[in-house]
Amino acid sequence: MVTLTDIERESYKDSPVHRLDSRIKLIFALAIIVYAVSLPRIHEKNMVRLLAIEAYLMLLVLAAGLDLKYFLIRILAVLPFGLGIAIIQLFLRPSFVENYTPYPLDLPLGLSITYEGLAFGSTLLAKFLVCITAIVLLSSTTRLRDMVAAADRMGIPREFTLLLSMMVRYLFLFWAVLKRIKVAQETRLFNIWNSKVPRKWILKQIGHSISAIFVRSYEQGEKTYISMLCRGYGSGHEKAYYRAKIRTTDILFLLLSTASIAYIHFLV
Amino acid sequence: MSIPNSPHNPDEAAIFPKETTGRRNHRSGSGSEKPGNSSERNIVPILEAKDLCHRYPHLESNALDKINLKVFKGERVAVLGANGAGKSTLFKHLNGILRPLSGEVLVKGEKVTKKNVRVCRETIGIVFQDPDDQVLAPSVEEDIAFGPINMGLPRSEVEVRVKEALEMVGLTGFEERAPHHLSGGQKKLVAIAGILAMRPEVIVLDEPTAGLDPLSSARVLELIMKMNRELGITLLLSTHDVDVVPYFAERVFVLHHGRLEADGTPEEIFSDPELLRKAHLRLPRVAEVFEMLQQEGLDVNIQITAEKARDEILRVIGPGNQKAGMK
Amino acid sequence: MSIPNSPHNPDEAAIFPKETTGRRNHRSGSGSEKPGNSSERNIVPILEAKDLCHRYPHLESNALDKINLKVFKGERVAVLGANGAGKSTLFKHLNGILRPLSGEVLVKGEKVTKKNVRVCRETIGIVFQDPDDQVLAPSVEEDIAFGPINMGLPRSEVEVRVKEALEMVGLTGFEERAPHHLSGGQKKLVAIAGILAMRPEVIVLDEPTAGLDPLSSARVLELIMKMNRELGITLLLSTHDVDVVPYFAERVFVLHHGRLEADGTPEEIFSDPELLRKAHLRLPRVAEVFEMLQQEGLDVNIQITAEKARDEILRVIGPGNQKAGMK
Amino acid sequence: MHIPDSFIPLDHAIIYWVLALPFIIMSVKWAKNELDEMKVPILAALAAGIFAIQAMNIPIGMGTSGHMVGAALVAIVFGSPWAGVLVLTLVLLVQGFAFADGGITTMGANILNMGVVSGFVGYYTYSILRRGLSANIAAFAGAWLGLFISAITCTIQLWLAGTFPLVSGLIAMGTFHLIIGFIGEGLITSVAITAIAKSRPDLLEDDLNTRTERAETEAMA
Repeated sequence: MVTLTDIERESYKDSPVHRLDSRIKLIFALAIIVYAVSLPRIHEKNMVRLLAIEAYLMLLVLAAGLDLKYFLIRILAVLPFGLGIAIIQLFLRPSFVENYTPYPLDLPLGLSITYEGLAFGSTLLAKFLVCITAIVLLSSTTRLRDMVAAADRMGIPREFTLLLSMMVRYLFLFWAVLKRIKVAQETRLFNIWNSKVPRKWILKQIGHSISAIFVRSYEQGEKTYISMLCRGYGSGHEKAYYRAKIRTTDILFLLLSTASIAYIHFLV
Repeated sequence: MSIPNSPHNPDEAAIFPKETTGRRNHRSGSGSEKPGNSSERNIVPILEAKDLCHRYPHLESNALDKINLKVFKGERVAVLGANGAGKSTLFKHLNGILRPLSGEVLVKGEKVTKKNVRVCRETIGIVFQDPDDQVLAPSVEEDIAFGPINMGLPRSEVEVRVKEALEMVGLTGFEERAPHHLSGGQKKLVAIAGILAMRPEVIVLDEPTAGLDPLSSARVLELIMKMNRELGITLLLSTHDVDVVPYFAERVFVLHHGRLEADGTPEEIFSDPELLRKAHLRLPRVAEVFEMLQQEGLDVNIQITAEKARDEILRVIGPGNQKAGMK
Repeated sequence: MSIPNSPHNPDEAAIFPKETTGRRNHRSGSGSEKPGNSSERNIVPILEAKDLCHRYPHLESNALDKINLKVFKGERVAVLGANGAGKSTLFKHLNGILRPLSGEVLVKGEKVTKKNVRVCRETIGIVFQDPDDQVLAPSVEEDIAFGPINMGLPRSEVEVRVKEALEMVGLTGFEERAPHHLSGGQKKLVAIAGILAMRPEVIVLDEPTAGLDPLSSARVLELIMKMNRELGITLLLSTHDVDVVPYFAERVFVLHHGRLEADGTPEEIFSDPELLRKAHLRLPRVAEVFEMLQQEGLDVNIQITAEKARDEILRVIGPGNQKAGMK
Repeated sequence: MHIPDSFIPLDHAIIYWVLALPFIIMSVKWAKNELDEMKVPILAALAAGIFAIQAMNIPIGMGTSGHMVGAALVAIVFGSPWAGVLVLTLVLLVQGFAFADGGITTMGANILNMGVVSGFVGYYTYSILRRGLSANIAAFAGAWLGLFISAITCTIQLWLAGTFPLVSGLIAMGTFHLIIGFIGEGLITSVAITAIAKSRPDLLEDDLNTRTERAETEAMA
């Protein structure tokens, strides 16, 4: 299980990748994802290109000094759903292809595999892998609040980034609350799979804890609002506060990455 | 083993001498006519409540009932009261967060209205009990900058203020930290820094030492004293920790069930155990010993700080007897 | 005005006599060989930790470092320590919520394992610091029934237990009330009732008086004493409020940076101001006066409760001099 | 139901973003202007709370557990589907960028499904049924239907993308969310609404204006 705490721990490490400006990292991750998604659904060069990009990302993972076991767990945590959907493609006939070439293989239940399905399924999986790697790399090397600051500096209105920044602040608070609630429930022998008590009762208790967190977060907002008023909130001067500046290394990284993607796309 | 020092049943002490309260209330209400210790500093109180009443919509009785009080520039005042006595409600009136049912609040002699409420909030900063209610940004520096930015200050000025406030509370180097990585005491200091950066003239602190261990609690109190001493900030602090009051306050308001039951120096307040018990409070631990000694028939005055207690005991023993007690 | 009684800078006190700590630690570790006050009651401790270590994945150092302690049936033990000393972490090991990095926890002589963890949790109940983390149901009775229902008890038995627990904490008549609208002190009582209804043999309370005003705090402490007296429940209570300890505990553990620094009676612990300061704690207010008197060269013993303080002062004054001091 | 990146081709993904954006902008406007600015911090804190709520396992049966989405719950409590849109947008942003749960290019589609569809369907089903039924039954039906319809929308998007066959996809996703939605969304929302009605009845007052008036008399903002 990957928790908020694990993600945070990695993002607090120090490395050349961690030190890159958060805007640069955000743009980089978005560029990689858009590039991967924009590749044609079936193309003979897809695999090579995607695997080359993946290799480039893995190099950055190593440069960032991330815990590889953690990294693998994070990929595996989201992979199954994608893997499942990718595998069923083998047996489907993608609607966007007109002619199918069946794969010479006899399967029970009247199932058959097509070359097109195989190509689409594998591309889907490779694209999926590249996208997750890009995101995990981003979130493991960039603190959440730096991402919010980056969004703000890239022109997202302050009305929205203030919401995001407060959410990030209270995310950790309610994550801790959730953990404490779970511990207190365990102490009183609560277990969602306990067969000695009616399921309906268990569901009711979950509903109670959910409403308790709901009311608590609502009231946290009310109290925070009062304290914000005391600090002049609503004056119309809302701006975000940050100090980081883009340095030459950031520019170099962006140029190098653009060059790498271009090289992979046109020359591989 | 029984727990001594538990406040009496409130019902028992219900027949509280009304006159005493009346007189005490007036000391603050008529501060300008009768020049007291505090009014000498300045004729216009920096903060004043006149017949202030408040009622929450879902409750039957008034949460605040005809509160009259005056706070003068540079004072350190403690508002003592049990949970639910109305301390937090009172504080929310002082900078116009709540609107009075009747009566009024004056800041530097001017009534708080919808028009001047923003200025009032720059004059009077409130530090809330739970720093989680106040520290709303995901990093320390962003949080401290929140107030100054809302005041419309230029960027360079905001940076200066953030730096100064962090220095004042002794958290330089914590700029980048996330609030959830701070201890309770440190979070409290960040909350105070966030208010300090707005450079208010008065800082109101709601239970500043609640939940803190002795070390953090001492640090927060030291900071509060320093703000008063070095920056001349007027301080109003609520607490139910009676032991802390003698070390901090020059003047004490006792609040109970929304009424201001007393207003006086710590010595005056703590020489009246009945008053405190009625307000669901207790004597400071040190004073309790002296109350017991009085009950034994000993001619001692109730002392509230450790130093004064030592001196009083030495006095009672007398210079002659002191030798006898020596090692 | 400076704040006295602030704990020393930890660095200053770092050269703490190691021998003393070692000896103290052993007292608990070797309780069975050396029959002390507590081990006479029962040979097998109801709760024991052997070389217990804990480490949080994101931290460098151990949160608990070779903790050895024994608690015997019927005892009232206070775990004293500053915030972050490891009190809550220790408690989470006592009923198998956390798993030790090394060492073990024994409940009634049996090691806590995955197999017997449910039984352990029925034997050892924990009341957490913030009742809002524990009291989640929309009515008081539903919340108190939570534990007993999870234990798989029949409906009628659950009802009996809810009724009993409410009576014990003095909240009969509150069955239908929404915990959300109760005061902090009342919520705390509901949290305790929720544990009581499971009829544990040991109740562990994390900072039971934190954030409560004097009256609520006294009520909670009275209830804790009553549970010990009337139901024979063994009690383990964490706190950083040193003033409360003498009125409650028979034995005190001092925890600092995850180590058990001392284990002794309140009198023993509080006669060592250096130990407390090293652990970022302080002397009880009353004891502080006596420490000052000692520094004046007076031959007094440090007292920690108001009653004993009175007696000690009367003793020093002497029966002859007492008359001189009379009114 | 979180559609990951690459499951929808880029051109489709952009269309869903274009469709979702006005809803996001409207929801921020709603929070800031429609009633009062008090909504801004409350929605931010609530988004954090919903994030924690979504991490609570709900036993569905046969060893599987699900979790709640919560858009309908938020919309019902605030008396406006915009609240559901805004809170879910915030939650999905964090899930997408921090956990790689749901994609970046597909986030527009996810916001449409989980925020807009389940918020609007949930809220309006609730408010129509509320006229004749008790709050907890209306909430149950609203939350259930909201989730079900959003699963259907999701299936259609995947079908349009060519990643899913329509009929068997509808059958699979439909039945799955019919069951999960019954317990995980419907029942839990209904219990939560009943519990909230007991601890904070004022949050569920039908007339939003009385709530605003009260807030105004209390604060001199």
